[in-house]
Amino acid sequence: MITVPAVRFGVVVFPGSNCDADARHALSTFGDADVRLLWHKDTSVGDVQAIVLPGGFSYGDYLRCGAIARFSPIMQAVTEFAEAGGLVLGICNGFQILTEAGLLPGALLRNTGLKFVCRYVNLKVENAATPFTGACREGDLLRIVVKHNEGNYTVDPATYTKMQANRQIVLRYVDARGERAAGANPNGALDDIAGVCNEHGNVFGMMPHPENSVEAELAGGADGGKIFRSMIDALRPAVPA
Amino acid sequence: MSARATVEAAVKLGLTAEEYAHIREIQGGEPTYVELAIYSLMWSEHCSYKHSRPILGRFPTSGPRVLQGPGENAGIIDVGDGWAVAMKVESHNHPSAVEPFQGAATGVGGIVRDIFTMGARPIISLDSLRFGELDEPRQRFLFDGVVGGIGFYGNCLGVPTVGGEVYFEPSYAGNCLVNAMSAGLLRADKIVRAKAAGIGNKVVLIGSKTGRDGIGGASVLASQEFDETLEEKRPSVQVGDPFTEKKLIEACLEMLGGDLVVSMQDLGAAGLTSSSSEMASKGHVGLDIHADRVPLREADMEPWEIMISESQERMLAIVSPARLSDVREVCARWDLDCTEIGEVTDSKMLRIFWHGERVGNIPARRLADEAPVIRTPSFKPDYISDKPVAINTYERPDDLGAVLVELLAAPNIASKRWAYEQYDYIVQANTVQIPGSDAAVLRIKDTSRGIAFTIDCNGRHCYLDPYRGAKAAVAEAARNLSCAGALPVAVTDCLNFGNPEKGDMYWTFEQAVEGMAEACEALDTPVVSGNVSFYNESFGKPIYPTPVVGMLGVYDDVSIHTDQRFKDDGDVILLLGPDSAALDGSEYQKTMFGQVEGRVPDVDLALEKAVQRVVRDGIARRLVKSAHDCADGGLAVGLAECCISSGATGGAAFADPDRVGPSRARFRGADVEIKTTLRDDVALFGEGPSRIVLSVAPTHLPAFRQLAGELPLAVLGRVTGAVLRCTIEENVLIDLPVGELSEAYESLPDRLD
Amino acid sequence: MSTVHVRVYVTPKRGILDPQGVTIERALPALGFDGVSGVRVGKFIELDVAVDGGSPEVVRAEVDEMCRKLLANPIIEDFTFEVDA
Amino acid sequence: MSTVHVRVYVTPKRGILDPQGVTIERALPALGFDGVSGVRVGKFIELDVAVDGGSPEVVRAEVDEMCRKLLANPIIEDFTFEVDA
Ligand SMILES: Nc1ncnc2c1ncn2[C@@H]1O[C@H](COP(=O)(O)OP(=O)(O)O)[C@@H](O)[C@H]1O
Ligand SMILES: [Mg+2]
Repeated sequence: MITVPAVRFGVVVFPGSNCDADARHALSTFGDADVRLLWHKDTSVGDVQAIVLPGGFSYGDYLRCGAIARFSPIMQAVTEFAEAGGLVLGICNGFQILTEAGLLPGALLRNTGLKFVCRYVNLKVENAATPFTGACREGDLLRIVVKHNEGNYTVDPATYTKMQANRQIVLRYVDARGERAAGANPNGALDDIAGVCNEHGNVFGMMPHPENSVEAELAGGADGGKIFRSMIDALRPAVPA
Repeated sequence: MSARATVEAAVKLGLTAEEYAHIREIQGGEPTYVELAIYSLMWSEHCSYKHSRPILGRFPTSGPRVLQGPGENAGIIDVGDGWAVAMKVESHNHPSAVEPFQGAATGVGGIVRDIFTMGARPIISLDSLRFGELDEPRQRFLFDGVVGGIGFYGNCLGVPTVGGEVYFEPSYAGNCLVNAMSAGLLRADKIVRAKAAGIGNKVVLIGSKTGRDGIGGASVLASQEFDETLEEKRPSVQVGDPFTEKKLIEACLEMLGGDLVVSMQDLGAAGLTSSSSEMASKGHVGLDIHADRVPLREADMEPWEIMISESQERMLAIVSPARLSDVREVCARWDLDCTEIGEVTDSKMLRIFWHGERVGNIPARRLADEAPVIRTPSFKPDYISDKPVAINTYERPDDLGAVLVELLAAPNIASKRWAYEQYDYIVQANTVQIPGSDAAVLRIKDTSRGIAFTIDCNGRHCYLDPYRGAKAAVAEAARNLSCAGALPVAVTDCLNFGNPEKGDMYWTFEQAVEGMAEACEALDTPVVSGNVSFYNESFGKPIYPTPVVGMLGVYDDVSIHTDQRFKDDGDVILLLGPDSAALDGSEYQKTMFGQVEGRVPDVDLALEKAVQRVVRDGIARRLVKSAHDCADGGLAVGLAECCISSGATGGAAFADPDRVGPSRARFRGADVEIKTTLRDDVALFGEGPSRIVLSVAPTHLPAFRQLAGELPLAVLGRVTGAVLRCTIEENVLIDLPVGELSEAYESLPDRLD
Repeated sequence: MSTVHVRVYVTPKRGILDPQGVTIERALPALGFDGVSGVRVGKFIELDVAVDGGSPEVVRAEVDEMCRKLLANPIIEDFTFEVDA
Repeated sequence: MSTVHVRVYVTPKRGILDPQGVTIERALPALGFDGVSGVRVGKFIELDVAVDGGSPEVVRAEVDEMCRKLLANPIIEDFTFEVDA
């Protein structure tokens, strides 16, 4: 029997992260993933194969979400890891940190409703050819919870044009039929954008929380598991037939 | 320290002349000002429970699962497999009335500290809120601010807020109620108690710097004419810093888990004073506190201010000298201030020092545990009636369908989605049942077990009859848990009342405690923690007596739970419980007739217990597919809620009506026929205890009937279509699409713009 | 109809905890900025008010009321404002 | 060691949606304030910087860098600042 080694994930813990344990727990439900926590004061990411920047309120979201966290020592290492092609997933606050750090284009503004919003959204997979969505088909719907105050994605028009051409819009908020619709977008994000990747496709940020959506018996359902499945599959050496 | 601690000064601090004499006697002469300030806080109603202590003794507080009853920061219940749950509810009414956002936020912060102080990781919060009517802009402002503050704090902490309740009644207009409940999970053999021990051990203050926040929040220091700098010394509103609290949770649990500290206590009301004197008193030791070592936010603070400041996000730890450097290391890692401010002594005295000079010296036990007790002579208020209102006093409305729509849209019944969608109810990956059903359900990771929570009180019923109303609150809380399939096991309570110095008010308090105590005894749910909030009055008018009941339920196997949603066409709808419902005290009486009067029904505790057992057994044997407590709005509203919440997509996991897309088509309707001896409108909208609407697959009906035995059980009809139709004696009284009902039920936001 | 430009400065009241300020100040040295103290974070609000022939005093009074009622929370915040000439 | 007081004004960039400004502007008429337009909500940050014998230019350069790197996000915000004499 040939055993394929588990994929090594690092989950970064910033002061104020509060979905770090959830991300670790979610990954631990996959038999072929190993997880370790990376401390924000660390200067190296070690030998991990993928990094998750978790949700939460790093530094209380004070000043701007992600603004202080992005200066953490670990972020220098994460940047180098990303530039070398490593997979980096930013969830919610992690997404905000990635935009603040310049690893993803755009920025996340206050929700148009000016309120924190926790609810289920339907997400359409717009691009299934990324390492984060490979386990999905294009047009698939994922039902996952969002919970944030600042998820209103914005980017300048010139960059947006390039992003579209480059298929960097990976997830959009849609209705239960998979259609773009008023009311489907919980935060006012530009063109219903819920998740984007960088030009090379190895850095991905999304506002909804896949780590709260890996176990069917819980309220969060299991649709989010596809994001982690995709990452694991992308990193596992092909199993010999 | 210019001021003298005279009897005049004492009275200004809220003490009575007798109390002052008592203090002189304990101190052997005139106290110092620091001592007087400390006594005034510790002997305030809020800290000493002087009006409530003798009455609270009535509660049952022990049982096979109780690991810690009242008297610590939180009560603790054994939930199996070596796991335990710490739980507590607390009021933050007055701060929220002043500044709703920060008041509510710091209320959450305080209750969460009570939980992790015990060594438990906070895993859930619930909120019980009461305001005046929403047509007043001030009440909308309060509601908006309070919900925003609860979300702001809890969301940042990463503690899910998974349940609560909100009521709007004129009696709360001048005095809103904001009760925050929290619970945490810990190993049963790792309970930490707030007891100082080990002569020579160090007293360490961890967390935020100390400012003038809420000085005298628990007494009347604010109105003290101290000197000409009064303006600058005015107490500040407490501002919450959830980021610091999140770091405190992690650092404290790390220190407690690693046995780095001997014990721990949070700084709540009366700040350093109460935490240090309680720790000393519990441990039968003394504490020396060097007030000048406390890190300050404002440099010019005086020792008495430092001792009673209520600055948030601070913890006091007792640490052995050998562990001090480890404790410092953990705090440094979490960027938290950590300051050694004193030491444990064998003197049994709380001694306060200021740059080496002793400025206070008080016997800890007498200060913390021997505050005077007051029992107000009580009498029954005139308004209480022992006769139900004659039914023909109220004319039956013609269109009962329209009544149902109006009741569903009434703020007390309408969906509170607007509020709970501002709360992260899913963080920590334990949430099995989100808000919107009878109880919040969580799993316990790495076990098959689960726990359920609810928080309940019908203040209107308690107003009409505090004994019956309080009893009903316990029964309803237990019923909510049973409807979710959980076994109710323990209570935490928050008793919100008016001025206890008034005899009629005191009577309502005594009655409520008696009612709660009887129900808790009968239902085997001991009271393990709680809080009393008196003086909830404005312009001499008290709130409704509001004894809020927070309850914990347990599952051996959490996969055996259910919710209120009708699931499948053809399922049989049943009403378990008596055909008795009252108009008095109902939402129907208030909304349609503008009255709150009469006599509310009494709970038959034996029947209640039996009904709940049958529902739980039915769920455990997988006979019951949905169960819902018939409470506010009566049977018709209960049925409508089962239909409305069926509009979910996906499996049980998604108990969340999708407001986008075509999923409304999936609403389940119901066709029911009610056999009753009551007038038809009362049968539909009257309220009474011990009644549960449930659904079973037709093939399971005989088995369920057998389970119910002699208990009243009525077959009402079937789950079918997308319309709710209710018939009584061949008159179709309600015949409305569930979509329309849902619209009314979801209309709360329309009232908030 | 002509308008005047107004700048409103909202600051945390003296003595009131400013968690944002405290957190930023704590973080700055690690980001390479030393010697910074007394950080306080408030709001800066700009708006245009129609004058409609009203005197400057009228506009100032209106802005003052607006600050009290909506733009600042007088329980925990102070404010000042400037009205362009 | 002496310090200088610095006031930083961070404003939403032109063309960037300012949900808070929009909401305030919409709320004003209901409160009886008409004729208010162009509401933009930004931040007002005050701090003290140690001068350490550095020239005013040095301090200005340092504050400028702090704003660029941390206090404002250039994608969505502009900033200006004043250094007390
Ligand atoms: N303030 C609140 N916070 C969170 N959840 C709430 C709040 N108010 C109501 N809910 C949720 O809405 C649902 C219905 O509330 P309620 O009608 O009071 O329930 P019940 O009558 O079953 O006690 C419950 O799931 C409850 O937890
Ligand atoms: Mg209710």
